[in-house]
Amino acid sequence: MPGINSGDTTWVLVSSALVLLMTPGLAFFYGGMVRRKNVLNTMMSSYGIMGLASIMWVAIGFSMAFGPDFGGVIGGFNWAGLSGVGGAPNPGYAPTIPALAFAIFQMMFAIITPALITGAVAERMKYSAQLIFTLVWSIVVYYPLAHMMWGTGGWLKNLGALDFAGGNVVHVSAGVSALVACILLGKRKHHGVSSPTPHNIPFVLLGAGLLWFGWFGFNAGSALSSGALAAHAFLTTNTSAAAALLSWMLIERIFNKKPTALGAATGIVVGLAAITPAAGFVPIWAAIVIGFVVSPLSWFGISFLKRKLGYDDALDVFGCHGIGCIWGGIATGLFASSAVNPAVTNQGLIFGTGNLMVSQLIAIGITIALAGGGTFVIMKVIGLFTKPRVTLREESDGLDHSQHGESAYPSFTGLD
Amino acid sequence: MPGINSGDTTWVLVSSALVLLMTPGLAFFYGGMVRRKNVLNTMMSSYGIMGLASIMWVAIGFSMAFGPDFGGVIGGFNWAGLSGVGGAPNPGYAPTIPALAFAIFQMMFAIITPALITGAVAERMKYSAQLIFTLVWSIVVYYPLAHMMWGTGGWLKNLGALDFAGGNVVHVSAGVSALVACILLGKRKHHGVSSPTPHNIPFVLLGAGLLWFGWFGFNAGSALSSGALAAHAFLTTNTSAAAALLSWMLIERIFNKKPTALGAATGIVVGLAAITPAAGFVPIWAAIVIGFVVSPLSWFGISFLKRKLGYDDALDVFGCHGIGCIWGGIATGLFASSAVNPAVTNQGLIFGTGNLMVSQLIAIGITIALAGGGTFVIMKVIGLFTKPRVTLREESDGLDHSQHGESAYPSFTGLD
Amino acid sequence: MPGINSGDTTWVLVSSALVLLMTPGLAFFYGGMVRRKNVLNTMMSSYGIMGLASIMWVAIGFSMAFGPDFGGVIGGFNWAGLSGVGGAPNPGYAPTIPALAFAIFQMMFAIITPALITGAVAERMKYSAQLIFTLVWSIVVYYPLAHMMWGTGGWLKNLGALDFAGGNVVHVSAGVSALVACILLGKRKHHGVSSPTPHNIPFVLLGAGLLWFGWFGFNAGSALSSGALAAHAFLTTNTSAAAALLSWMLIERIFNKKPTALGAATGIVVGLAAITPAAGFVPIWAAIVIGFVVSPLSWFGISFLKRKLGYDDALDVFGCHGIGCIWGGIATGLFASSAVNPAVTNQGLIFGTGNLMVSQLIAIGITIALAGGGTFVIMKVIGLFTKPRVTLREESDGLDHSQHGESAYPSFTGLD
Amino acid sequence: MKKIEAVVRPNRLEDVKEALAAININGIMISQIMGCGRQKGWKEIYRGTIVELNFLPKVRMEMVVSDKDVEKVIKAIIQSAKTGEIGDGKVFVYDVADVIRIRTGERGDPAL
Amino acid sequence: MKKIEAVVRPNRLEDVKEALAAININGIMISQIMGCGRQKGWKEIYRGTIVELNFLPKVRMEMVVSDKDVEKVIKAIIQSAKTGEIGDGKVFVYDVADVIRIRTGERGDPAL
Amino acid sequence: MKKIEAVVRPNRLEDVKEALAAININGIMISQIMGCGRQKGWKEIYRGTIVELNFLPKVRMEMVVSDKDVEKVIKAIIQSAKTGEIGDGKVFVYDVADVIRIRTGERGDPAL
Ligand SMILES: Nc1ncnc2c1ncn2[C@@H]1O[C@H](COP(=O)(O)OP(=O)(O)O)[C@@H](O)[C@H]1O
Ligand SMILES: Nc1ncnc2c1ncn2[C@@H]1O[C@H](COP(=O)(O)OP(=O)(O)O)[C@@H](O)[C@H]1O
Ligand SMILES: Nc1ncnc2c1ncn2[C@@H]1O[C@H](COP(=O)(O)OP(=O)(O)O)[C@@H](O)[C@H]1O
Repeated sequence: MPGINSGDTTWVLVSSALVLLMTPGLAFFYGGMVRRKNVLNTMMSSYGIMGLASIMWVAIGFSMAFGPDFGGVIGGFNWAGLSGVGGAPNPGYAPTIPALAFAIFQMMFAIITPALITGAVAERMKYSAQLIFTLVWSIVVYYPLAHMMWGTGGWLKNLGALDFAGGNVVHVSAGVSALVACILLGKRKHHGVSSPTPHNIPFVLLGAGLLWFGWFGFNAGSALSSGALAAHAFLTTNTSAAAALLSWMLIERIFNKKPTALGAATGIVVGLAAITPAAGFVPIWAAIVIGFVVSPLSWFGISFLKRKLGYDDALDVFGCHGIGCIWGGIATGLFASSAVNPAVTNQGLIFGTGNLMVSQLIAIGITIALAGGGTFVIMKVIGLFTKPRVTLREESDGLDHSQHGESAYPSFTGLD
Repeated sequence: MPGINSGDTTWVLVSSALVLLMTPGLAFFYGGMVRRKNVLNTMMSSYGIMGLASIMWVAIGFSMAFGPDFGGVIGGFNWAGLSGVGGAPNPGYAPTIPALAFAIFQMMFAIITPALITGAVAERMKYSAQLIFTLVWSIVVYYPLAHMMWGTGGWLKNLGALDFAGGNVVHVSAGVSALVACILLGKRKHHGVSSPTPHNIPFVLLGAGLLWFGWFGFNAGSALSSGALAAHAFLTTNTSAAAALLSWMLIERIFNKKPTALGAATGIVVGLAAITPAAGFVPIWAAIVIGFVVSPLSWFGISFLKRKLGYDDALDVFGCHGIGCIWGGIATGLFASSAVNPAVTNQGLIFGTGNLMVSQLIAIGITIALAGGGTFVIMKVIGLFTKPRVTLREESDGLDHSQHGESAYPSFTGLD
Repeated sequence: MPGINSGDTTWVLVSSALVLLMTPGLAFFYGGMVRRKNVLNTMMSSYGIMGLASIMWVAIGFSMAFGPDFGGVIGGFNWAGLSGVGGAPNPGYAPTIPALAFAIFQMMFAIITPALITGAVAERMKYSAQLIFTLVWSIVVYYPLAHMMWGTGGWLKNLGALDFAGGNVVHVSAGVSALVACILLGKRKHHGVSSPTPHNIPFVLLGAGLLWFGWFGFNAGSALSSGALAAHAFLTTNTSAAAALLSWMLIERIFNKKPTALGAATGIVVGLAAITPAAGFVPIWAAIVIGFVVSPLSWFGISFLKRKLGYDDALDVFGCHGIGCIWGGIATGLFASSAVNPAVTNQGLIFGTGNLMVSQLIAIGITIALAGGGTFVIMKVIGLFTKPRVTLREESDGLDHSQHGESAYPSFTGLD
Repeated sequence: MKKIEAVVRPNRLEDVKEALAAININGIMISQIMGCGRQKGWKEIYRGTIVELNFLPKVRMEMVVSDKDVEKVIKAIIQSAKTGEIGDGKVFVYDVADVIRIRTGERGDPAL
Repeated sequence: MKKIEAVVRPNRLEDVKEALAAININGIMISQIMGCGRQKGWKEIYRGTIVELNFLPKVRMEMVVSDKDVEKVIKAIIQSAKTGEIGDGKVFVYDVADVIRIRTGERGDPAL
Repeated sequence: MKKIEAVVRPNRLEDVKEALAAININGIMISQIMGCGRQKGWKEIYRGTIVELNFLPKVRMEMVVSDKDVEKVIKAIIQSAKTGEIGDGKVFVYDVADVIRIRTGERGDPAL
C-alpha cells in the first residue's frame, strides 16, 4: 500500500494492543481496592465495557468522533460500520499507517474512558444501569468531545488547544463524569463508619504495573508513528510516573510516617494521567515537574476535599484522573515547546505568551461542562426508567452475588 | 539482509512474544477455574509444556511441520535442529522476515495447542502422563496437521481450505483431542454430586485479559507482515471477542437472570477462538456475526450437550475451542471475501459458489478424524505402560500435593 | 530524521516497554515467595525502585554510564539531564534509532538490576534503607559497570569481553551484591527453624510468566535493531528458558520425586538469566546446553551451598542470578561464534583459542569484585547512620505493617 | 460465666457488632465458617448450569460474658441479626470453667 | 444437648457430611483449622530442600445435637472419617447450656 | 478433661507452640480469628486518610488436656504470650464431656 510505513504501522498496532491491556489492568487496579464481596462486579464493569464500547465504536463511534465534521462538534455517519475505512491512510490523521489502524488505536481510548468512570460508583450501582450509562455517555459525551479535540474540523482543535493523548478527552471527562455520577447515586451504606478496605492490594499493584506498561502505548502510541516523537513521549510518560510515585511516597512519609503500597500505586496512576495531555509537547525536565506536583494535588483532593465535600467517589476517579489531568492540561499550557514538537505553534506560558494557556483553560472548561452536564442529564434520564442503585440488602450481600450470582474466592474464608 | 523488512520483522517478533504470553494467560484462565487444591497442577500443565514443546519444536517440530513436503502430509527432517533456518527469509512462508522469525512465531502455536487440551483432563490426570501425551501428540497430531494445512505442499492447503491463524490446526484439534482424552480418562470423583467450584474467578479474568491481549499476536501476527491485512485481522479479532462477550452475557441474562464474570470470560475466549480461522479473510461486519453466534453455540454445548452425553470435560475445552472453531471454520466458508484478502481465491458461500465451503468441511472433518483418532490411540498406548489417572486418594487430596508436593496458598485458610 | 529506521525504533521501544514490565513481574515472582505478612514490602521494593532509578537515570545515570569516557571506567556528566540526547541516533551505540530510544532501553536495565537485589534481604530490611542502598549502589556499582562493559571507551569492552544483554552488568552484579548484603544484614529470625513458606505460588508463576515475556525485550531488544540478530537472540532466550525449566523439573524428579511449580518457575528464571550474556553470540544448540546445565548448578547452590555456608539469601538471588550468569558468561566464552554474530571477533573456546574465555573470566572477576566490594562498603556506611534492619518485633509483626502500615489481604483469614 | 456463640448472616456482622457495643460487650472473637442448615444454598451459575451450594458462608461471633449478662446479650443478638427468613442462624450457650487475662494474670469475672 | 466437635482430614469432609445427612444431622458449622498432633507433617519441597510442615490443614465440623443422638453421631463420624492412619483426628463432646433459634426465638431442643 | 482456648497475638504463635511442646502438649487446633477487645485497632493509611481497624487479627489455639495439666498449660501460655501491652489476649477453660480418637475409637483420657 503506497504511503504505508511498516514500522509505524507496527508501532500503532502494538500500541493498540497495549492500550487494550490497560482495561484489564484497570479492572485489577480497581478490583483490588473494593471489598471482596464486590470484586467481580467491579472487574466486570471494565470487562463488560470492553465488549460494549468495541462494538459501538465499529458501528458508529469512529464515524461520530473522526468522521466528516458537522459544525466543529461532531462527525457524520459517513463512516458508520467503518465503511470506507481500510488499508489506505487517512492523511489528516496519520499519513503513514492504514486508516483502519488509526481507528483501532482510537477505539481503545473509547473503551477505557467509560471504564474509568465505574470506579466512582463501585459497590452500589446496578450492573445493567452501568452498561446503559456507558452506551449513552459514549454518544453524548465521548464522541463529541473526541471530535472537538482531535477530529478534523473540531473547534477545540482549531482553537489551538493541545491534548496529546487524551488528558481532556479521556481523563478529565471521566473524572468529572465520575464525580457527578457518584454524587447523584449517593453514598455507600456504612460509608464513613466502617473502614474502607481494599481486599487485595497485590491486585492493585498488578493493575498499576499493567497500566504503566500499557500507558506507553497510550501516550507514545499517540505519536501515531515510530521515531523521535514516540521516544520522547515514551520517556516523559515514564518520568512523570516515576516522579509522582516518589512524591506520593514522600507525602505519606511526611504526613503519615509510612509510604504505603496503595499510595505508591495511586502515585503511579496520577503521574501517568497528568502527563497524558503533555507527553509529546513538553521537555523531559517538565515531566519531572508535572509528575512531582500531581501527587500532592491529588492527595489533597482525596484526603481533604473529598472528606470536606462529603461525596463518595469510591475509588477516587475524580481525585486521580480529574484533578490529575486538569493539572496536566494546565501544565501543557505552561511547558509546551515547539523545540520538542513542531506541532506546537503557540509555546507554553514559560516560553512565550499566554495564548496557549487560554486555549487550554477553555478546553478544560468545555470538557468539564460537557462531561458534568452530560452525566447529570444521563443519570437523571436513566433514573426515570429504573433505579440505578441496588437495594440496601443487595449492597450488604455484595454486588458479586446480587448482580452476577457468583462469589470470587469461594474456597477462601474471611470477612469482608 | 536483503528482502528483510524491519517493520514486518518487528511485528512478527512482537506477535511471537504476545502468543508466548498466552500460555501463562491460559494457565490463569484454567487455574482459576479448578479447585484450590489443584491450581498448581493445572498451571503446571501449561508451564511444563512451555518447556517441552519449545525444545521439541527446535529439534524436530519446525522441520516436520514446515520442512520439505512428503506426500502432502508431513515435512522432512531436513531442517531438524533448525539447520539452515536463519536470517534469510523463506519466500514461500514469509518473504519479508527472517525464516527464523517465522519459525519462532509458529513455535508459539505448537506450545499453546497441547496446553489447551490439558483443561479437559484437569484435576485427575497424572502430570507425567500429561507430558508424555504432549510429546507424542505433537508428533502424531500437531506437526502433520500443521503441515497439511499450512506447509508448502500440504494437501489441505492445496485443496484450497482456509485457516488464517489456526482454527483447525490449533483449536479444533485441541478441542476434539480434549474430548476424546477426557472420555477415556473418566469422570472426576464426585463429579455431578458436589458443585464445580472455580476457586479464584479474578484469576480467570486475568487469564481472559491476557489471552485477549495475546490473541492480537496470534491472529494479526498471522498476517506475517505489518500493514493493512494485519490491521484488518486485528480488528476482526477484537470485534468478535467483543460480540461474543456481549452475547454470552445476554444468554445468561435471559436464561439465568444474571450475567456472570465466568461467563463473560468464557464469551471472550470463544469469540477469540471462533474468529481465528477467519480473521484475515472476512469483512468486519462478519466478525460481529461470528462472535455473536459462537456464544450461544458453545453455551448450548456446555450446558446441554455435555450434561446429556455425560462426559467430564473439566474446563470445557471441547465446548469452547472445539465447537467455537468448527463454527469459525464454517463461517470462513460463508463469509470469506477476496475484497478483504486477495489470497481468497474461492469466495465464501454468501458471495459466490460453495467450493470454499466444501474445502472447509473437508478440512474440519480431517482435523476431527486425525485429532480424535490420534488421541484415542495415544491414550490407549500410554495406558499400556502406566495408569494415566491418579488414584482416588490422590484425587481427593488434590493434585498439587500428590503431583507436586506443594500447596498453592498455604497461609490462607479455606475449604476446597 | 535521517538514519532512523522506523522498524528498528519500534522494536527498541516495544522492548523497552517489555523490560519495564519485568519489574512488576519480579515483584510478583518475589512477592509470592515471601510470607503473607511481607508481601507488600517485597513488592514495594521493586515498585519503589521503578520510581527512584528512573529519575536517577534521567538526571545522571545515562550520562555516567554511556557518556563521554573517563579512563575507561565511567562516563562524564556531559549528558546529565539527557541534555543533547534526542531524536538523532548515537552511531556508536545504535545507529538506526533515536539516541533517546537507546537511553530509554538502557534505563529499564538500571531499574531492574537493583530490584533484583532486594530479594536477598527480603522480610527484614528497612524500606528506607533499601531505597538509600539503591541510590548509592546505582552510582557506585551499576553506572561504572555498565560503562566499563558497554560504554564507548569502557575498558572491559575494549578488552573484548562479551556481554550481550547484561549477564555481568545486571545479573552477576545483582547476585553478588545480594549475597554480600544478606550476609551483612544477618539471618531472619526463626530462619532455619520454621519452614520457608511461599504464601502464594500462583503469584510466583505469574511473575515467571511476565519475566519470560519481558525477557524477549531484554535479550532480543539488545540487538538494538530488528532483524536476524534480534530473531536469533529471541530464540536462544526461549530455548534456554525451556531447557532450564525441563532440567529443573528433572532434578526435582530425581532427588525429590516430584517436580514442583516453584521449581519450574525457578528453572525458567535461571534459564533466562544464563542465556542473557550469550543470547546474540551463541548458536541455538548452545542455548539448549546453557539452559540445561544452569538448573543443576543453581539447584546445587541453593540446596547445598547455601545450607553449608549458612547465609540467608531469602529468595536466592545469588543462587539464581549470580551462579546462573557466572555460568552464562563462561558459556559465552565457550560457545560464542562469529557465524552467529560478526561482532564476535574472538571465537569461543570450542571453536578456537582461549582469548575470549580469558576476557570473560576477567570481566566476571571484575564484576564480582566491584559489586561485592561496593556493596560491602555501602552497607557499612549506611550502618553508620541508621540500622538497616527492622527490629525483631517489626520482623515478627511483618514488614507490611511495620514499614507500610498496611496488610495485603485484610479480608482473608489465615496464618503466616 | 458463659460463652455465647452466635452464628449469623455475614451481612449482619456490623449490626450485631454495634448492638453488642451498645450494651458494653466488647470482647468478641469473630470468624467465618461455612454452615449447613435448613437454608437452601444460594444458587450460583456455572457456565450455563445452575448449581446449588451446599455450604453457605456464615459469621460466628463468640463472647464470654458473666452470667448476669447472658439474657441481655441474647436479646441484642436476636434483635440485630433477625431477618425472619430461614438461615438467620442460632445462638448457643456454654458454661465456662475459667478465664484468665494473659496480660495481668487476672482470673474469673474480672478478667472479662 | 451436646456439642460434638470433630476434627477430620480435609479429604473426608464430603463423606462425613453425607454420613451425617444420612442420620438427619443437618445443622453443622464447618471451618478449616491448622492442627498439630502425632501426625508428622506433609513434606514439601522448597527449591531443593525438603521441609516438613508443622501444622497440617484439618477440617473441623461442629454440631449441636440432642443428647439421645450423641452416640449415633459419633459412630457416623468415626465410620466415615476413619482411614486407620495417624492423623485421622478426634471427636470432642461438650455440654451445651442452651440453644436459641434467632429466626423464631425458640429455645432448647426444638431450636436445633 | 478440659478444653483450653487461648487467644494470642499472631506473632506469638511460634513461641506459644514451642512452650507447649516443651511441656508435651502436642494436640492443638489453631485458627485465625478477628478479635475485638480493649486494644484499639492498628492504624492503617488509606490514600491519605488514617483509618482505625475495628477488628484485629488474633490467633486462637485450642487444646483438650487432662485435668491435671490445666494449670501447667495456662502457665506456659501466659509466659510465652505475654508482652504486657493491651491486646495480649485471654485464656478460656471449658469442661469436656468426652473425647474419642477416630483412628482407634479410644475414649476419654487415653484418647488425648
Ligand atoms: N444444630 C446445629 N449445630 C450447629 N450449627 C447449626 C445447627 N443448626 C444450625 N446451625 C448453623 O446455623 C446456620 C443457620 O441455620 P439454618 O437452619 O439454615 O437457619 P435457621 O436457624 O433460620 O433455621 C447454619 O448454616 C449452621 O451453620
Ligand atoms: N488434645 C487435643 N486437643 C485438640 N486437638 C487435638 C488434640 N489431639 C489431636 N488434636 C487434633 O486432631 C488432629 C489429628 O490428631 P493426630 O494426633 O495427628 O492423629 P490421631 O488422632 O490419629 O492420633 C490434630 O491435627 C489436631 O488438630
Ligand atoms: N470476653 C471475651 N470474650 C471473647 N473474647 C474475648 C473477650 N475478651 C477479650 N477477648 C479476645 O481477646 C483479645 C484481646 O483482648 P483485649 O481486651 O484487646 O486485650 P487484653 O486481654 O490484654 O485486655 C480480643 O481481641 C478478643 O478476641
